[in-house]
Amino acid sequence: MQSLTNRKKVVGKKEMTWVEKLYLPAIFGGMRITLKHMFSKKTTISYPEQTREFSQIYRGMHVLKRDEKGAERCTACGLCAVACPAEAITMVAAERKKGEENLYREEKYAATYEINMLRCIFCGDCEDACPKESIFLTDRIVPSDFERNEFVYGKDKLVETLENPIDVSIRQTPEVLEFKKNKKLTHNR
Amino acid sequence: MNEIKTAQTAVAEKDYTTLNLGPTHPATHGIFQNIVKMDGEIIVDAVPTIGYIHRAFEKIAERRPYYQITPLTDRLNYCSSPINNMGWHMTVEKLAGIEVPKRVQYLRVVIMELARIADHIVCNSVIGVDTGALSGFLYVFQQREHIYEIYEEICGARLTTNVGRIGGLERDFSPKCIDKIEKFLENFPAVIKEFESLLMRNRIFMDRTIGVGAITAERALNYGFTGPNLRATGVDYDVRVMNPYSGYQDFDFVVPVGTSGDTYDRFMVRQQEMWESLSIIRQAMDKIIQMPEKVFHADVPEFYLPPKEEVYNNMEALIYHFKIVMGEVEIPKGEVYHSVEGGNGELGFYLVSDGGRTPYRLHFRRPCFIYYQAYTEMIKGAMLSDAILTLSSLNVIAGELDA
Amino acid sequence: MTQFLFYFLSFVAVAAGLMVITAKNPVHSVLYLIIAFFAIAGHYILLNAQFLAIVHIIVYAGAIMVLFLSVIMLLNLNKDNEPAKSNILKLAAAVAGGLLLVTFTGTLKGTESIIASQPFDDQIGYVKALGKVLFNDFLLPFEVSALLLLSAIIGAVVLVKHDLK
Amino acid sequence: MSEIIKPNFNIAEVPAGHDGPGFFATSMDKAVGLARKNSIWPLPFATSCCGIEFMAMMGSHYDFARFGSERLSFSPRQADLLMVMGTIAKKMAPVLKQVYEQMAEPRWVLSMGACASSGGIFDTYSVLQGIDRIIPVDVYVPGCPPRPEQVIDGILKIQDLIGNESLRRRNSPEYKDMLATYGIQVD
Amino acid sequence: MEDTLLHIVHDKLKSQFGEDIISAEQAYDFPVYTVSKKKIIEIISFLYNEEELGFQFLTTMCGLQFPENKGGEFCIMYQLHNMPKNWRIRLKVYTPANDMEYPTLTGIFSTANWMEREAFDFYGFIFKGHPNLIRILNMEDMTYHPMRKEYPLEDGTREDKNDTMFGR
Amino acid sequence: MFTPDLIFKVVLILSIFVITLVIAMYSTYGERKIAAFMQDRLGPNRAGIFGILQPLADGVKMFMKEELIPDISNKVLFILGPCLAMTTALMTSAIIPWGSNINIAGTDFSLQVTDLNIGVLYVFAVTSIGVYGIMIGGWASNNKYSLLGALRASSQMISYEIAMGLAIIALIMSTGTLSLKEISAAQAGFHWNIFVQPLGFLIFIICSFAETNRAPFDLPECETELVGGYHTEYSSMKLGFYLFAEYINMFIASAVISTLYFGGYNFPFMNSIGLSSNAVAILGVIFLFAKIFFFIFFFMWVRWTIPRFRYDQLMRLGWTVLIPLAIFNILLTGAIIFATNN
Repeated sequence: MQSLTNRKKVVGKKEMTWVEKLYLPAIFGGMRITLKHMFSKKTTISYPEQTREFSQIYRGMHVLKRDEKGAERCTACGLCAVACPAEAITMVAAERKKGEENLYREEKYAATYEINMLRCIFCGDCEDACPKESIFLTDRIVPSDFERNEFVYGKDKLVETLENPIDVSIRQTPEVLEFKKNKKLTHNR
Repeated sequence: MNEIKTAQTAVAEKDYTTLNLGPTHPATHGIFQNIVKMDGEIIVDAVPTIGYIHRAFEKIAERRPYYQITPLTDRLNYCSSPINNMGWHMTVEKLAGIEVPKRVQYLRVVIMELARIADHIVCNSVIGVDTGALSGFLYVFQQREHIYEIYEEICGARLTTNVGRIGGLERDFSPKCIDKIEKFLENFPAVIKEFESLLMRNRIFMDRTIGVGAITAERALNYGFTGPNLRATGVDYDVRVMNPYSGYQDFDFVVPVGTSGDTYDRFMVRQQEMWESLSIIRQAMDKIIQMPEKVFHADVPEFYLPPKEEVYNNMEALIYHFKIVMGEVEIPKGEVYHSVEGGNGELGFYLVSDGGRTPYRLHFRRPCFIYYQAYTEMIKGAMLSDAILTLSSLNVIAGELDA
Repeated sequence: MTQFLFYFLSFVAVAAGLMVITAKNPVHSVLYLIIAFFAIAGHYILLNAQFLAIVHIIVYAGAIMVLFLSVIMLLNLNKDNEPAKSNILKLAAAVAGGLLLVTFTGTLKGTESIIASQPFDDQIGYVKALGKVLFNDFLLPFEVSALLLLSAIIGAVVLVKHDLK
Repeated sequence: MSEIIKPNFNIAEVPAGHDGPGFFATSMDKAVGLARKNSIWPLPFATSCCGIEFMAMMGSHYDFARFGSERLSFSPRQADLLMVMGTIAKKMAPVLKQVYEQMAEPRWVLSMGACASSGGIFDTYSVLQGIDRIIPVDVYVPGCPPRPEQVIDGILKIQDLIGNESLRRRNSPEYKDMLATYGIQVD
Repeated sequence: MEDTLLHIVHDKLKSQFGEDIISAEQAYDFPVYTVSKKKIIEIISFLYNEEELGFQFLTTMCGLQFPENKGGEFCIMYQLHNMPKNWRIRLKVYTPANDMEYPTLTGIFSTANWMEREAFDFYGFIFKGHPNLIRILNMEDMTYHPMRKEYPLEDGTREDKNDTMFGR
Repeated sequence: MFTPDLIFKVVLILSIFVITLVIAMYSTYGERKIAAFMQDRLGPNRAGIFGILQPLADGVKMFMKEELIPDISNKVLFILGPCLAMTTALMTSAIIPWGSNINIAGTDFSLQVTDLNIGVLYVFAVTSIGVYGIMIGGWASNNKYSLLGALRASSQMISYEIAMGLAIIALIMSTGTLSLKEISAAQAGFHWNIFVQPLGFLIFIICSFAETNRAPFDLPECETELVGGYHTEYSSMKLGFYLFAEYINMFIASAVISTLYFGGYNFPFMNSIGLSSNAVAILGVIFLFAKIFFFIFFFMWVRWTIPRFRYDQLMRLGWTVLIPLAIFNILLTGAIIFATNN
């Protein structure tokens, strides 16, 4: 067949020189390499004791953020559930009652919010879909467990605690961060 | 039944051994079954059965909005997920007529070429493992970990990346990520050289691979081969050159081809392609550095999610946001085919849209599915060990095979 | 002690030999034959012929029987599927076996006096003694058989080379 | 004997056979458990993406060998831990069950990744919605695919389980009943 | 007369097969020809053998279903490639739901073997003359053709989701 | 009845037995550690400090594992297989001279269980029947992979035995004896046979790789092709026996190589440094073990470096390269002996 492009380059020389036919030079060459590695620095990270550096934008366990005042941001709009390709998110919405303003930011909130971590594929689409900057994925990993019922994570495991807020600012695109600095910019135009 | 067979009749009938290779045989890496008929150690016939991880991708795709198909494509050829992601995004962009800025194209090229390297690393090192040389596998896998680190900096995941969106990437390369790419470009050549010197000119390896699982260019084309496996037969068909996408026409690289389409050629072609990929990444990085920063998506508010803060404050952005997430974007009617050069060959997306929320029909042209059917022909008359090497050098990825 | 060993080994050899021909499964036959060989090797050692014993094991148990076994395994004769033989075949086998027996007894009868007349030399089985005999008294037959073996090896090599295109 | 050690993990809502006399360890049990947990030979039942991540786990950065587990035994007879990694389609399910049945006791099962554990995104006609429908699973590892760190966590959990298991558990009627619920014959 | 690929191929086909070429259109970068079913093998072998055309590579083929399109509910799409010239075309062949029989393409392209099996598996197309037309991806004992629009995607045994409020 | 000689022999046999088992056990550990280090990993390090208890853990686990005997297999042969493999592996250690004579209370004791005047042939005979364990086990498993493994093992071993034997013949020609003791003694100091028979050594070591089923000749059990090869169907301690036998074989092969070609317990300047004969004997034992360990390491080093052969290539290498080479080596040796004697 004629050449389809003008960039063809034949690789794969198959003739062995007589030295190569002797087996031994290549074998000794290989053995030299393995021996060299024997004394090189080991790359292993002993996991439970040492942890490998995670990227800050790693898509691990979810968190439901609170706002600056400590109220839950989620308004149970259901966009994350719709955006979830695994259909792993379920929630039940409820009206905010009087006196709960410090608990929930909007009038509607998620009474229950469950993610089935065994279904979840950690694609980050829920994070993209959330209009309220409520759900984020974090660089924590979801621990393994013995029973499958344990993996339906409710609000008790998902909502960040007041004492121990989780910083997710780095996850947002530079564009968002820029935007936050300069409110006059509008999207894309 | 009382079957009495004397030695003479057994010989006369050629009493073949039937061996069941798979579905859990260690060499079938993914999962497929080959019922192999053998005369001693020579394979007389093979009957492949596939579908052991059939997951109904094409059916799911008819039920999911466009952006939710990206995670699906991850799981096609999971050794090079980003290529699939990008291919899918480009298909939708082609359908919707979205022009992507040059810088985004180059960023995509960097990601795709990294994925190609990762894919070829898996394939070639597994050839090494199947010949019994395990150490090389572990040397190059360390480098693959560095590729994963880069992915992680780009999108936050290691294997199933779900990287990018329709219209661009979700975020720009961070400085840390660029550092890591530079470091990778610096370190990788030495490792790959070492790997090559472990295997490439080792006579045992050459004896094992030369002439094994060979296929002629004619048969390969008739069987629909693409990618490295076709190039090993001497046909320089490469989608990146023939139908350039994502700015591949701006890069200078050669298309390595083999001569006889055997395992050694496939190995060499993949090996050389890694070098070419490295050079493409180098060129792309040089180009990216000269371009204005912070351009990482096309200016298409109706397809590309607006920044969160704006959603909260701006009515127009909010509407777009809801529309995009609900999948109610305005997609034109029509049918489009777009192909990219995946790790194993031409990965095509044939998309029929009726203007609705989801694709009306999405067909994946999965290179593995297409060329794996030649396997029977390729191993006839070979030995059992050859069959296994041929299989690993074809790099059949079960996810792509069965979809 | 020696006598006891002799009887034990003889018993093993005969029993194993019988099992060889009665076992239904050819693989079992081969295994019994190997046991018989070992018993015979034991006899050699009792006769102080260590060299012969070891060579016997190497050649018969270690090489020939391995080949037998692998051929039988390859032919997949591992089921108890020995075909029923016709009566004529059985008769022919009995006649042949009987003739062989007659031949053996005849030979043994003739050799009896020779063995008795020779004084027993406890060095006879040693390599050195053997070598001396081979290279002095039987030089020509030895060299001829060596040549034969060499040509066999060369033949084998050539046969393997033949596969190489 | 006498000394009764409570397992240090939560055994709430365990299916039948996971509790009962099986979970109390004597000192002999502990010694054997210690040996067993440091010598887990996995059978990688790798079907898809998770298999690639398993390779990463075998790789130098994570080095599964540290736990004494680098000796993969592809023969089910020799394996201790069945690691199911990747989608199990309904076509594959009988094969998986057969492999499990061929394994010698004691055997454990680790279900790695969303697909194996629950079907993941593949809620489709062709995919088994979780391998625990056909074989008992000891530890689930979430993620799609899980990071090697998560898998190592899962292995550590399996080690806990092994270390605390009584030698009698596998002969107990509870265990046999549990297997019977999966339709697995015990002889 | 225009000089585009669409027209070059169309003219050749039209002059050879006339009425069997039902329509031709350009869909993005692909010329698409709808052709009649009874001549499909002749058309493809003509495209394969004709000197100037030389479409000797079957990129892909797949089944499609359009339940609303009465009289042409099912369709098979063939995508051909002339590598040296880098020409690509698509052929579409419609068929009514009560006639799922197609001639097989395995005589021309070996690669069509599994593709046709896949189409059979998914939609139930019958390829006459196919050497081994059995299910390829799904289980042998499956009773329906799952890709047809009327069958559900879901397994149906899933217990862990609640669709009521999301309209999924 | 209980002469000091007999007591010493019993002690020697027991200690050799124990040492062999311990070395085989720790070879598994060593193999895993060496492989790890060659691959930039750490290797087993959880069982005990640095993972030193790893072999124990493996052993206990295997003992406690359920015994599975496939229904259709021949039970007696199925059990006989691993036993034979283990026995034949251990048999060779009887004639290896572990050191020169040691003097206790005025009596000389030989550090060798028995000195056969045909020692080399004995080694050879034991190796040649070593294959039965694998063959019987592989056949009795009634599994096609096992059977293929067994067949590969048998043909491989027979083919390489020939080259091995021819290589030894050249060695015997130059040493003039079949006794391992005498061969060792003749290499006193630094007169090692490797300098006399370099080509023979090369052939011999390649053949020992094949005879011990080690990479690149590990075809009978290569994982990627035959799952587990001949031991696919084995579980529990029977599998342990097979794996163990492989390491014992490796240890014995290293010992034989050291004895035949690397001076055995001899070390350079052993007679000129002026130590007592007992000290020299003990040092000799240490040196012998050092050599053995080096060769065990070498076996592992090769395994983790190079790819394996294909079945027919392996046969071709044996028949068309090694056997002619070995014959040539015999001719060469003969010529040299002829030339030097005249």
